Amino acid sequence: MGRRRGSTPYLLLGPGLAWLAAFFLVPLVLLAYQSLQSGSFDFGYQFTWEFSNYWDAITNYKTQLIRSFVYAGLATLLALLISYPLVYWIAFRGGRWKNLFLLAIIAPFFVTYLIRTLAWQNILADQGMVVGILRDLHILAPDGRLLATSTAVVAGITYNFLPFMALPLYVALEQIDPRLLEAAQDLYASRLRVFLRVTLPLSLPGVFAGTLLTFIPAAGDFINAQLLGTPNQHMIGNVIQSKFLELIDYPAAAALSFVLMAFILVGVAAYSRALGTERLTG
Amino acid sequence: MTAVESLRDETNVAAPAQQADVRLDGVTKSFDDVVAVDDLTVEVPKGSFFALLGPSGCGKTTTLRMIGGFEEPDAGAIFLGDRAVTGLPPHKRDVNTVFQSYALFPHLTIFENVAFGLRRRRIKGKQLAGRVHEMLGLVDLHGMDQRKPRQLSGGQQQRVALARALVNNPQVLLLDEPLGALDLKLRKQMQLTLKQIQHEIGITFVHVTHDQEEAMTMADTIAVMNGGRIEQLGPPEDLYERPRTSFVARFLGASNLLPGTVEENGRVRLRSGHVVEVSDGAVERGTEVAVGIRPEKLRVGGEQLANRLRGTVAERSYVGVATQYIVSTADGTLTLFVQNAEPGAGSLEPGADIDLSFDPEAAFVVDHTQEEDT
Amino acid sequence: MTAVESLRDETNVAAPAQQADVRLDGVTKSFDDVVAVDDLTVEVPKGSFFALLGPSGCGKTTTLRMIGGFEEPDAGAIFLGDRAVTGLPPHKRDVNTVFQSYALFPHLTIFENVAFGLRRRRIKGKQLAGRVHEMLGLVDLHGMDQRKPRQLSGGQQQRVALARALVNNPQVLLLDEPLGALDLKLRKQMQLTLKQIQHEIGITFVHVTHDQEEAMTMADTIAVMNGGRIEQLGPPEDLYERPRTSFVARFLGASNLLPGTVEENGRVRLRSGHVVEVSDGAVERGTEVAVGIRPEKLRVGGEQLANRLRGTVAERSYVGVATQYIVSTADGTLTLFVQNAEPGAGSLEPGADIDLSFDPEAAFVVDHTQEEDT
Amino acid sequence: GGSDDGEGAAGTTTSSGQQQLAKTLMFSNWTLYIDIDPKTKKPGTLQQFQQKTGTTVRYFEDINDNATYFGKIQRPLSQGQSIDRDIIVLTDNSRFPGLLIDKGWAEKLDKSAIPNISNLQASLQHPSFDPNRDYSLPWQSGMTGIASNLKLTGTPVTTMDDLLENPKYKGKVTLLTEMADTMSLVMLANGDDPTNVTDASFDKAYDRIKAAVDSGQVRQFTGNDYTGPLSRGDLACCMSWSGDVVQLTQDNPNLKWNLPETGGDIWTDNMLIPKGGDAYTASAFMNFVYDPKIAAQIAAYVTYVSPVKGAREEAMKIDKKVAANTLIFPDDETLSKVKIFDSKALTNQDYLERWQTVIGA
Amino acid sequence: MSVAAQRLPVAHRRTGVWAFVKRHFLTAYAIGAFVYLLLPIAVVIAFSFNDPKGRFNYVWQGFTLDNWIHWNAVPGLQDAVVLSLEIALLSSLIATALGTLIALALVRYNFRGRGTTNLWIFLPMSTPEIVLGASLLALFLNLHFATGFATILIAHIMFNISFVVVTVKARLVGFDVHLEEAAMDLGADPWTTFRKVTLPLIAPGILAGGLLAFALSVDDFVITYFNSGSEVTFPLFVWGAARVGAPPQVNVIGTAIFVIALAAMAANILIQARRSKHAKGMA
Ligand SMILES: Nc1ncnc2c1ncn2[C@@H]1O[C@H](COP(=O)(O)OP(=O)(O)OP(=O)(O)O)[C@@H](O)[C@H]1O
Ligand SMILES: Nc1ncnc2c1ncn2[C@@H]1O[C@H](COP(=O)(O)OP(=O)(O)OP(=O)(O)O)[C@@H](O)[C@H]1O
Ligand SMILES: [Mg+2]
Ligand SMILES: [Mg+2]
Repeated sequence: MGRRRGSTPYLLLGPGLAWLAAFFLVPLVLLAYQSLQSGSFDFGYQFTWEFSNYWDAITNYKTQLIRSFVYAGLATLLALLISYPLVYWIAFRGGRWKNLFLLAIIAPFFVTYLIRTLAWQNILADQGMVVGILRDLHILAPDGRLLATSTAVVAGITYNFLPFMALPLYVALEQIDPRLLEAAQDLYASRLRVFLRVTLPLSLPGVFAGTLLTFIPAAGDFINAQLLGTPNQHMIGNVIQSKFLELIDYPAAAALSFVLMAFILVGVAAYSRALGTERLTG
Repeated sequence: MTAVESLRDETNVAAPAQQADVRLDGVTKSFDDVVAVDDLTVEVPKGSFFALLGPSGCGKTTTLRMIGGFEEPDAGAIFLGDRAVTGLPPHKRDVNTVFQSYALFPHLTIFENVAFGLRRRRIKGKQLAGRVHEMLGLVDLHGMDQRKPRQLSGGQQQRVALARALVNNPQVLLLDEPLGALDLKLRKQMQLTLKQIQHEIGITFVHVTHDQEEAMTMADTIAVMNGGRIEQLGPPEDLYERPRTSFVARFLGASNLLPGTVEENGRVRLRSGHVVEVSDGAVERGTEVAVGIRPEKLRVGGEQLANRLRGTVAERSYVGVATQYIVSTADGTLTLFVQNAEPGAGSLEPGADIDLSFDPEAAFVVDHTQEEDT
Repeated sequence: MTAVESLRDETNVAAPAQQADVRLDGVTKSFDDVVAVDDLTVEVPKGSFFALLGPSGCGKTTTLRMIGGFEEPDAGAIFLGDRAVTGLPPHKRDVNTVFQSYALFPHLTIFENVAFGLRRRRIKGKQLAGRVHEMLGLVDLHGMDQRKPRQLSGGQQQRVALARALVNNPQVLLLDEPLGALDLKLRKQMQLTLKQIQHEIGITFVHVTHDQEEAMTMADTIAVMNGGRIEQLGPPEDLYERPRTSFVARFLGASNLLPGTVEENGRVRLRSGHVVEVSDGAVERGTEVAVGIRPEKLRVGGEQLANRLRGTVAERSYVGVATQYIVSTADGTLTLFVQNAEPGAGSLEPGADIDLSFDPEAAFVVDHTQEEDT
Repeated sequence: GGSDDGEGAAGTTTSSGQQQLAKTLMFSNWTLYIDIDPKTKKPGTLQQFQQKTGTTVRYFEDINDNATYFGKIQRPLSQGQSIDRDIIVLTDNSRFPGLLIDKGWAEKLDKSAIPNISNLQASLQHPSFDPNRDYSLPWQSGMTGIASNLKLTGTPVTTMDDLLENPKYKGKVTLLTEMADTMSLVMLANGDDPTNVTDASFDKAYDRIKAAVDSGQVRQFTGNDYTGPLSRGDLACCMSWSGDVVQLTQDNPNLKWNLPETGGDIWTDNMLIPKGGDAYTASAFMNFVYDPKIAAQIAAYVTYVSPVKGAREEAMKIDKKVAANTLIFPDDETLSKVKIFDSKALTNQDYLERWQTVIGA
Repeated sequence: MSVAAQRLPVAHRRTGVWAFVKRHFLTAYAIGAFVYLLLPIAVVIAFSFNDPKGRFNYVWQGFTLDNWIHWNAVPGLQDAVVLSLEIALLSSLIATALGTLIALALVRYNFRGRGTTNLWIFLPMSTPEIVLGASLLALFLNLHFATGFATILIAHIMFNISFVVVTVKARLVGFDVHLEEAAMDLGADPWTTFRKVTLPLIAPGILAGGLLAFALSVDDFVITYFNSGSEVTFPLFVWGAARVGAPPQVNVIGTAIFVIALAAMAANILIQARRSKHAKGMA
């Protein structure tokens, strides 16, 4: 890990962090300033250290906050379960086509979100084949549906954030030395054991990165809930959206954003401690 | 997996697996253009210590890897006991390997590395810790059990690899240069440990080593490989005293090979015209051969022995136990060692004339044509 | 990087770097709790062949890594030539290393691996290819230049590592067990190659090896390390003939150490009460010492020598060149080798009584207390 | 103001007091919301305007949501900065056209330059956010009514009661996200007046909608993303906009649109001149598109309701089928049944917040 | 090989169905997963051949090639796509460069504020898009910085960096430092070492990061919308068009990008394969 000190690390960080400082930190400060304002759009906002904005944000939108984290958590878990075997296959069986498969994973992003979702709506339509089968299998009630349900929202998030899980996972899996897997097998580890005791631990950095890249943006997502959910599935992102655009209540929107960020950061810190990858990921 | 199922059945009919030994039957393995192992057939009796010797790149590791189940032979079959294991995954073979590249688990402590195999067999708690620490003791790694592999020196890592395999008392232990990174003292110590374990538990060892003394002192049987094939196989003394090919002769310790023609049984006329007696006479008259004689079997002066050679000292160098002389004769340059303990061992200056003699018993004959192939 | 700047200046004032040799001055390095190298001070004369011997984990690699610039010493200074290089990054040191773990570039072909250093020096085209292929020839790796490292056997990889370092003709070459994975024959061949290169280009070699014969035959100076310190340093013969500590005595080949007390100069009374003569008498009367004698210096029977011992044969084993006897005497068990070429070498059965004798000249005295620390 | 290259921006007054047209007119509109000349693949109307006046129109399709677009332009406007537009188009079922005017971020029209204003449909002449059309003129209009998929409903659904309470359609119904659209229809169904909202009438409608949501009768609140599910048959019936259904029926004849018996809502996309825009040139352009010929040409292409009287007759000459379509050229009887939602209600923060909670955000 | 051929059948004769399934389970799964991933694309492709009479491309009406022949019939669509691709390429390239450097610093060096930096990296990801986009716009306005191509690019780079950093870090952890030491030992300065050894070995990580960045950029709506000035990217166009319909050309373009990208990648792979074979041939 960290070896030579001196100016080098700062030189490396320099350009990137400068960029973030200029185009993320500064706006963030404006945002913070806004989050402490009071007043209304019609009569203008004044800066009054209005901490109550934060309090309101937390108290009034507990449900949406919790819902966001639950949905994001579920989606992250699903994404992990779905993509791990896939990228495992790519990493160890992909041969020279590895990169092609990687590209295929992000390919859905080439047609924009709306089109993707329209396509899904087509596939999962109440009258569609999928739903039909599920109904025949009595997984769905005869009048049951997939669209406009929590299932749909979580599924939508899962699908749309899958690449953010898959690619980091791949990155970590791809550099595992196969000789270690051989050694494990030599020591009587069944395929499952090899996976649990060697492959998985060695891929933890990837799991760590993947889960964060999925969970964090997912927690702030609003579009899936809007297009695939009913009013009862709306997440904190939708609230912020409507506060900002429809109600033009900028302080509230800003305060909510900071609340969300705070929760996420705390989560990240705790998570990395728990997973012990702080050490790993440096 | 294909074979696995079928094997399950087989094992039912097969004899109990205890009497396991290793048998390779016409095994061949090539990597794209390279033929690493070439129609290899060999049998390792149960509980024996089998050493695999051979030049770098001759296919030793590949052979072990096939026995361990990490490579599928292109052709031929491998048996553990009476059981054909071709296609059986490594974890289903009661075989452990000390890998040439160690392959220690970087994310696990030394303790967990060694404990790995035991845990797979549901050994837990005190018993586990006991065996692991005992084994770490045997390889002189007390108190390092909480370190990670990268915090160990090369030799220490190698010993962890050794411990990790030994601790499981498998039926067959495959060692790919398990002691290569250890100093002489430690190596001797480990050799003893291995021998003990073998006697106590009767493990079958297949041992790849570059240290000929190691092979000589430890092995019941030595196989000398060359280019994916076995060149000669037998007990250490035989290989050393009676190499059947010049390759083996040269490979096991320095050899002086004097080209000549078989005159009549027991007699060989060297290039210089000088005739020497040799003990094994089963070579046909007129064949081109080489007479081989080990450096330490050449005596200085000494009329007491049947065969004599004349030459002049070309070089002299000191090698601890003995002094080494390079002597040039009409039949080529010879190497000989003189024990320093002998009176006037190091006395001969380069340039001095020297009389050499050797016992027909000490000489051996190999086919001269093979000389090239090394 | 800070240190680099200051060094730039230094170099200007410093003498031309040609007369490079390696000097370590009170260098210490510890990893958290482990002291790997402990206040080490040693000087390697330019163009000399310096061998570093020592038990596994004694700090050899760490020492090399500090010379190479991969580890910063916690204390002390390192000089290449007259130039203090502490803090100088590796690529600014005209030193090349053969890593114990090879560290070949997995993504580059063998050719590119070897060419790496040359390319950094802007050597191109024919010249580059020429030198690379020449070097691959020297290490017997013709025609493998387009393979990737993982497609090579262990020994082949090691040779690539060797070639990769050698091809650059650096001022100082650090070799961390460069021949450990090679068979005797190839190892000897490589040893010669190294020696040649050293003579031709006058490179300074710092050579870590576990093969004592290798150290003995190749090195001008040998340093025996133990627990991060240098135990004894000197020319091979000295270390072998006159080890100063029992550790060195034991470490360099088997030694028989007989505990006793100094009677008067030149005489030592062993535990059994038996008195033996020894040549070096500079030990004070009454001190507890051990009399050391190399196995091959013990003669069977032979009234011709001053010191005699009685014992019975406990074990006999065959080690190619000679027969090894373990003999138990009143003063402990002794090991001795008898050349098989000698008349009746292997004749003594276990249990038989045996008379041993040795020349005072052949014996040495080490402080007995140190016996424990091994 | 004016074009971004700054030249000939604001209409300048010559010595004679005669006003001059700017060289370029910056026009922001919704995507695919103007007629396209099949030959040049460029907006025909704009080309004709250029040929006629020499003013090139730089046309931006950068509006795709009222709220979002307002969120984007409000900051420069509030800082007194120009947004480099002479005309923008905002919908009056949202609060934003009103907001723009109240905030004084809109330029007055130069009515002297718009004689054709007389062609404006009567029903659209006095919206409460701009009673005298001093700041805004309709671009296109649309009616909010009920669309049914006859496959599922059999007969057209004609009452909000069916929509909100009929269990037959449970979970197969969507309402519109825009408060104005949904509220006005429900209020009409309640017998209240959407053009003049009272707390009482709002509460009544609000409770009724909330009940429908909680019972699961209402599946979603949508923008025009009801179109997919509707035409695929996931929805039995839903609140929808006339213009969409015009398009949908071409692919799916089972779709039927009609105003609720209790009456519907008409919304209008209004052309406005943001502060710093060139009022004179903008007005001249508005006048141009209020020529029935041009209006007909646009309406025939975008198939929304044209606010221009006489456009229908002109359309006859272009495309009889279109002209006959009462969804594009509604008859006066239809027009009499549609109302414009009370804009005061649209700016009532309390109403808005409650609305946002009922639609889920 | 001929020898191998002889005994292969033996192996196969013993192959049970279950064994077969067991062996190919993972592959089967992978195929399944790809189907799941690409199913919507399939629909999109299918509907790019649809022939709707209205402006909504929802229900299958019949097969036609017109949409492909008149792929740029929809005004503004072509420009939007070109703009999107330009932005996506540039932003992912720059963000990947900056992000990789940060990752290197974070994994390889101990310096004051390392822990904080590590956490800070996650902030941009956790900031809701709307507020991020809006406050960035505010910044540009206060600087009187005309919004347009440049501002979109700036924004995209900004939110891409973090994703790259996290991805590349996952690769750098567990990188064998000895290889860099070896390079330095052979006289390579840090930069050369990076170029010749580190870079090739962490390339998969960088590629993955770049792909993520590209995906994010090419698909972003909210942040872009606020800072796009009068520029219209592909997502903006589609969202706008959605109000009055979804022209099949949108599917055509989507399909085209998808196909071209994959084809290019495949070609690249094949070329490399041929090169290496050629190299072997010479040896
Ligand atoms: N990174 C590290 N962290 C902690 N301890 C270390 C580390 N590297 C080496 N050591 C310890 O330092 C001591 C010296 O290590 P070094 O590699 O120099 O030994 P060595 O002489 O090369 O041994 P060998 O002959 O087995 O290679 C060993 O005890 C080792 O356990
Ligand atoms: N993966 C591979 N691809 C191509 N050739 C290989 C591969 N692995 C081994 N070889 C070649 O097969 C031959 C035998 O390799 P192997 O590792 O068995 O040799 P070895 O006897 O173990 O040598 P060493 O003593 O140096 O370890 C070598 O020539 C090697 O180059
Ligand atoms: Mg090997
Ligand atoms: Mg070492």
